Amino acid sequence: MKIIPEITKESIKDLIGNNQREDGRTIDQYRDISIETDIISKAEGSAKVKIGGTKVIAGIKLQVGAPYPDNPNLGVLMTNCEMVPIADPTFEVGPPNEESIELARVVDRGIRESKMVDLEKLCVEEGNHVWMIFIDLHVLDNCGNLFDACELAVTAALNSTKLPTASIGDDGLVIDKENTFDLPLNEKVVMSTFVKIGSEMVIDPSLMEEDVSDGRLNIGVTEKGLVCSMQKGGMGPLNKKEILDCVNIAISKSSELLNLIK
Amino acid sequence: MKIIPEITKESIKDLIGNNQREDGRTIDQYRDISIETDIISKAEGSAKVKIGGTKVIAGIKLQVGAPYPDNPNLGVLMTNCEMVPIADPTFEVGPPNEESIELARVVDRGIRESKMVDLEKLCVEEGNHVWMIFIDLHVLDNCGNLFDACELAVTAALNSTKLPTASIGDDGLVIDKENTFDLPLNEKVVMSTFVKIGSEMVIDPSLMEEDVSDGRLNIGVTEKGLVCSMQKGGMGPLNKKEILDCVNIAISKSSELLNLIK
Amino acid sequence: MKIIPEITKESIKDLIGNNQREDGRTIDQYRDISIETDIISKAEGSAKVKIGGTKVIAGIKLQVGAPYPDNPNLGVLMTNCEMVPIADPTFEVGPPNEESIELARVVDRGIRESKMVDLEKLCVEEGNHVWMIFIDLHVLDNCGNLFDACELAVTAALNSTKLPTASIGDDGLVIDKENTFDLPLNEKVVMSTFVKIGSEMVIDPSLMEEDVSDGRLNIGVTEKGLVCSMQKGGMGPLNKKEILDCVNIAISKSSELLNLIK
Amino acid sequence: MITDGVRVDGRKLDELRPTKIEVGVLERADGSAYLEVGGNKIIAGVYGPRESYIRRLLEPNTGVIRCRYNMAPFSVDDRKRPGPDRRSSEISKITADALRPSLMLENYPRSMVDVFIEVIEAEGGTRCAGITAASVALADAGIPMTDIVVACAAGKVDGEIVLDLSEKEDKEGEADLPIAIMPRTGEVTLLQSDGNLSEEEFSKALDLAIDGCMQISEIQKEALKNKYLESME
Amino acid sequence: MITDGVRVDGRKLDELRPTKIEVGVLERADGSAYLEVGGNKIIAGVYGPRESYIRRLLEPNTGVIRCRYNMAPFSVDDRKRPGPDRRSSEISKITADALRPSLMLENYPRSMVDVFIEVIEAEGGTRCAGITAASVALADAGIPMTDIVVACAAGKVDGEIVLDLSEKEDKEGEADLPIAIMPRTGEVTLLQSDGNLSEEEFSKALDLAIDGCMQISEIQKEALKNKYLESME
Amino acid sequence: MITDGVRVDGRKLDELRPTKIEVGVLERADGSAYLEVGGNKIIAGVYGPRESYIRRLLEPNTGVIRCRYNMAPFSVDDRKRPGPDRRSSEISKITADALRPSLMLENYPRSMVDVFIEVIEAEGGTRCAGITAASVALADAGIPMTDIVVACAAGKVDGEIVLDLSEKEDKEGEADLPIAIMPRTGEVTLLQSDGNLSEEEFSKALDLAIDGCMQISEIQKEALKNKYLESME
Repeated sequence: MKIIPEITKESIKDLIGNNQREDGRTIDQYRDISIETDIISKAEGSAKVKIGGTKVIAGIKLQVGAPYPDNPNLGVLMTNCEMVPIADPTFEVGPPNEESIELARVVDRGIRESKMVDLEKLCVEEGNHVWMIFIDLHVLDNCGNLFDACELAVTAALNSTKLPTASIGDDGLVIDKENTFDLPLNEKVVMSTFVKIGSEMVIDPSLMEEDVSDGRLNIGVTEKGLVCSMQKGGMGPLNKKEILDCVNIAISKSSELLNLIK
Repeated sequence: MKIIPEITKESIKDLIGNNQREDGRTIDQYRDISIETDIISKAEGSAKVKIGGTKVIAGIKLQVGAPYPDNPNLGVLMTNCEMVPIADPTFEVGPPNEESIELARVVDRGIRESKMVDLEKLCVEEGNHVWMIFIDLHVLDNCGNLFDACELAVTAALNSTKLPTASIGDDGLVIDKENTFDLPLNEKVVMSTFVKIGSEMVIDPSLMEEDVSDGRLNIGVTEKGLVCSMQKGGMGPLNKKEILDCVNIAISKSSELLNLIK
Repeated sequence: MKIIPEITKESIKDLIGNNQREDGRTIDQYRDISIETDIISKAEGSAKVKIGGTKVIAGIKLQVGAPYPDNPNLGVLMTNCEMVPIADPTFEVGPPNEESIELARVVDRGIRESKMVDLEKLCVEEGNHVWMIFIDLHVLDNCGNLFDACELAVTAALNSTKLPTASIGDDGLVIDKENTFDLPLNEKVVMSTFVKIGSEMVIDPSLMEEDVSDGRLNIGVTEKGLVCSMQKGGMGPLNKKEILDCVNIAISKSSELLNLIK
Repeated sequence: MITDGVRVDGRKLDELRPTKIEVGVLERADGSAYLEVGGNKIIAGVYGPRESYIRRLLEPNTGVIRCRYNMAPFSVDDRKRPGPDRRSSEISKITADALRPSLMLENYPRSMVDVFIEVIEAEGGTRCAGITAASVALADAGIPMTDIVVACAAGKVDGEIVLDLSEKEDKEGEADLPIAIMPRTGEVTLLQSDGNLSEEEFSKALDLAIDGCMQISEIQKEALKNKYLESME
Repeated sequence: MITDGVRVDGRKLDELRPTKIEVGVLERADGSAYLEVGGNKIIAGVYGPRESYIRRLLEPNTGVIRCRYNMAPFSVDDRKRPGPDRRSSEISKITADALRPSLMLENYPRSMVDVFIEVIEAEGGTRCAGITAASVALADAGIPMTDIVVACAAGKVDGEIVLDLSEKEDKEGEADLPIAIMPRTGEVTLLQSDGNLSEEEFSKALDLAIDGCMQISEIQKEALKNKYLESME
Repeated sequence: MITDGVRVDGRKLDELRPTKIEVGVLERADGSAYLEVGGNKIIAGVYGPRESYIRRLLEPNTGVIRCRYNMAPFSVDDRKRPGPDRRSSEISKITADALRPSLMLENYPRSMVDVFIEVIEAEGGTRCAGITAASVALADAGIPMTDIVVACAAGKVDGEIVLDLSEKEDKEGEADLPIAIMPRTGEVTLLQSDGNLSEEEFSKALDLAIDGCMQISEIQKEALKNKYLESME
């Protein structure tokens, strides 16, 4: 646990009260964002996202496997997130803790609930062979707001993913890695995260802002402007107006974020 | 570990020495017992048992699976016991410890060694498909004598279990959940547990009696009055006479317990 | 961690400086070695090796299983090493730690990289059935130099292993345990381990010598005198001359060790 | 799944499932509650405040809350393997976050309040049911609280915004929005949302879920009052 | 499996398998013993009393015993996966319970005696063999003891009560009753029973198992005497 | 795989793959480096010296180093399951051994230096690449060092001794000899060898690997100099 001096805490809150932030942003402004795709030759899709100093890599690996019995004609999505200890002195070696499970599940629900990936097009042979999409997030540098960075990395990586041609021949499954096509996507998804500091909801929190904040709200928004996933985190409660205002800002920010994904 | 004041310990022992107990029972008397069955709609069999303040639930789930290679025509029984931390301030979160493994294994052996469930009738197709009986115990409130409560809950739950009709059709296994029949049982089993306090063997120990006791003896008895499983636990030794006396009492108590299972 | 008095440490080093050792050996001399094979009737191969007070048992179990997809016609080798706590007061109960993983992997590489076992002859039916060789090491008494004792035990156990006849009949795999033949070996492998004490490289270290040493070098040598595996361990660096000298000694010691395996 | 404003189980769009709460159902736990809502059967038990034996969780200036949401293996259609999984870890975390704002633990430094939620049978909405039961169990344990947290979900089924989704509605519906609130202030202490909703739909669902919470809050208070009256007799 | 009172391996109903005990077979362990009975090969090693590094096991007024029963992967027909399973955890626990009454650890507060039992080859009755070997190893380690605990099983095969079941008899027989006793007082420190027995059969089997224990007890004492005489020379 | 002294990827027998090092690529880590060699992409990060929170690792008279070599699931052809396996545990251990001799931690008793090596993409030789990157990250973190450790492999392919094996050469070749040295003294701090080599071949491969190390050492120094110059500007 990070101990922040009470005086720093107060000064950050005072700034926010005046719609100012330690790094000069306004409360509804993101830090600089950059996205690089196709950075891992061995992955079928990949992206590295920086938001300010925060750096995450998403890699997509594909494999043909058996579908779930209750969805015999749907592809399978799996999201895993490694908060490896290189990224933050407080991250520990070991099995995923509650924080990294929450991160992975919130990012995953954004992808899954929006129906971003067209899972029906990932069926090779009903009941027997479907594409399994392994989404792996590798957090390298935690300078705050991992949620938005991870969601952006996953969306960019999926958007860059090339799917080999799979078919059923006389001898069973045939995978042709020479002939690939774009992973079929219905629509893209991005996420905006807010934290409550004093009485303000602040977008894209820095690490220090996260540390002094009382509550968190993640909002996933689709290309069509629909809210597809939300999660409140942290111990501070939020009132209804704060929630509705954040939803409104997240929807308007979504096009800005979507434009970064070519 | 519970620390009981030396004085309480002495007073419990003194009482027992006079064939009296802290709650007014005689040394060969059970607390009030109640059994409710069919309490979980999603389980094929279930029972909730209370012995005094002790409360456990047993749930039976069925599944068709492959038999063990060395017993290709026998159904499979599996017993698991969760001593979840809601039940006792000393129970801990985590994988089962030695105590809960012992509890599950002693209860399981009572069922298994008595051949209570007619496993031969659980074969659907020799070598390929047999019924697997998952017995799960959920301990909710530990006020002493979990062994007898668990064994009683399992027997009552198995006795209430409805088995769907399974058959092999042209397209393989067919399970008809509409047509069920009673799980085939050879005979029912109950358990009586004794602890040694001072020089007396006391049946159905309360939590406090367990804590001051020196040794434990579990005796499983079948409907026919046969001893089907026994386990000595705890660090105090028992002499031959004590063991034989307990066996005698357990056999006579068994009909009383069996009568509670309708 | 063992704490050795500084004075003992110094006296061991002083001795070594004079090419003497606490137990009277020269620095390139092994302790007494004994090998017993076929000690476990239930294992297809087994050996017990003593080097001085160090005692290890290797057991070989065989099983027909599926080959790795990229090597459809090769048998499979698996090496596991249990540094069970009976062997040393500092060994702990639990999953294998870095030390026992290193030990198992170094021993395994000696066997594997030398191509000692003729894996091609272990194919029963290409792509479907190959022999799997489970090598299990059980360390019983750690008086130093587990590496050489383990490698010797594995080689002796493999050399004593009897393989049942496996064939594909009309109804699939047939295993005939009555007709066995020797496990096909290309050539045998032994290992020599050195530790650096002061400025000397000492072969077959005792436990106390291991504790005062600065670096370790394991050298696996084949019957043909080829170096098949090496591993430097420990925190002290080694210079080139020390390494080359050890290689030279290990090659000349190998025939001495190989002669012990009938 | 909705015909003329009536849902498959016969409920109106804004109607809760039958809900029943019983207080003080366990002897060992310091506080406990049993809750049935629809086919859900939940037992919550509370221990504490007690000395924190997990050093990493201890805080020098306040007590902490630790939650464990756990499903019995027989509580669902396909037997669940015992022990925690990723879903239950996440629910445990957000349950603790949902309950914490109501607790006054400043006078219990270095101590821990343990909340155990056992799902005996699950039929959609167990995380809300668990929070509702746990808050009653905390009150039963005498933990100082500013309010009794209460949880309920709204969602979207067949294009309609409906209250308190059943298992079938949750699986086949378009969206699910479980929330928890502190009814005195209306502040939201848990909020999740899964599935596509327009801004307007979200707002409507949030209002409906708050309504549901307020109704369940009355049932909580009634149950606590009954227990209190009983203990008076 | 029994013809004219003779068992498949040629033994009489009340006859033990050939049994051999060797003391002091390990250098590092403070005490150790090797035991062969029938096809079983067991090594027991003891460390302690030493400072308890496991805080949760430590007791302020006495030393404690910790046992670990472990089967080598190659000790059984089908290779056993290394590491503890539920069966070995239970055997470890009841082995500790079986040995504890003989130990005088009052003068070793906050300390721990570790007993490690390694099953090198298994052929029916390893838990009894392990206890018998472990008690000898405890004596070899110089742990103060009131008695040398000894274990043996009786059982029911083909309707007859027999002594010291082999692997085949254990698998195909009707009942198995492993016990451990302190031979000086005859007190029972381990007792399990699996399989249906009438009250009379149980009583007969218990007597027979006690007889077996008394015979093995002599072999234990002989082995310890030999070691002692050796160390005298 | 070798034709007229030219390897499948066009290199000469004693030629390294293209190698690039960048220093200070992470904000949170106290020191960091990014390394590309052939298709390998490695990030190393260092924290410390900091108070050791793992009591078992703590030493009263010196600081200790702890290494964790970790492959991203997407770094290899077939997705790797996250978390440590036996291979990565061994590499972590020998990496710590390889770096330790260069570190002067005597003034940091009871503290720990953490080295984290993340393999983002793997193409043969990641253990050497990880050590080379980690040593640069240690320098970037300002840890007192006597030298910058550097690692490189030689091996045997098609009967020839070659430098810095690619993934294909490692898989299909006859032997692989990864080493690490401290370039100032030439002392060897890591050495492994897999595959059959004659004494003469081993000696030749060792010399060639040392040559490779010396070349990479220059790239390390250049990268550190650039970072230093940058920070001057």
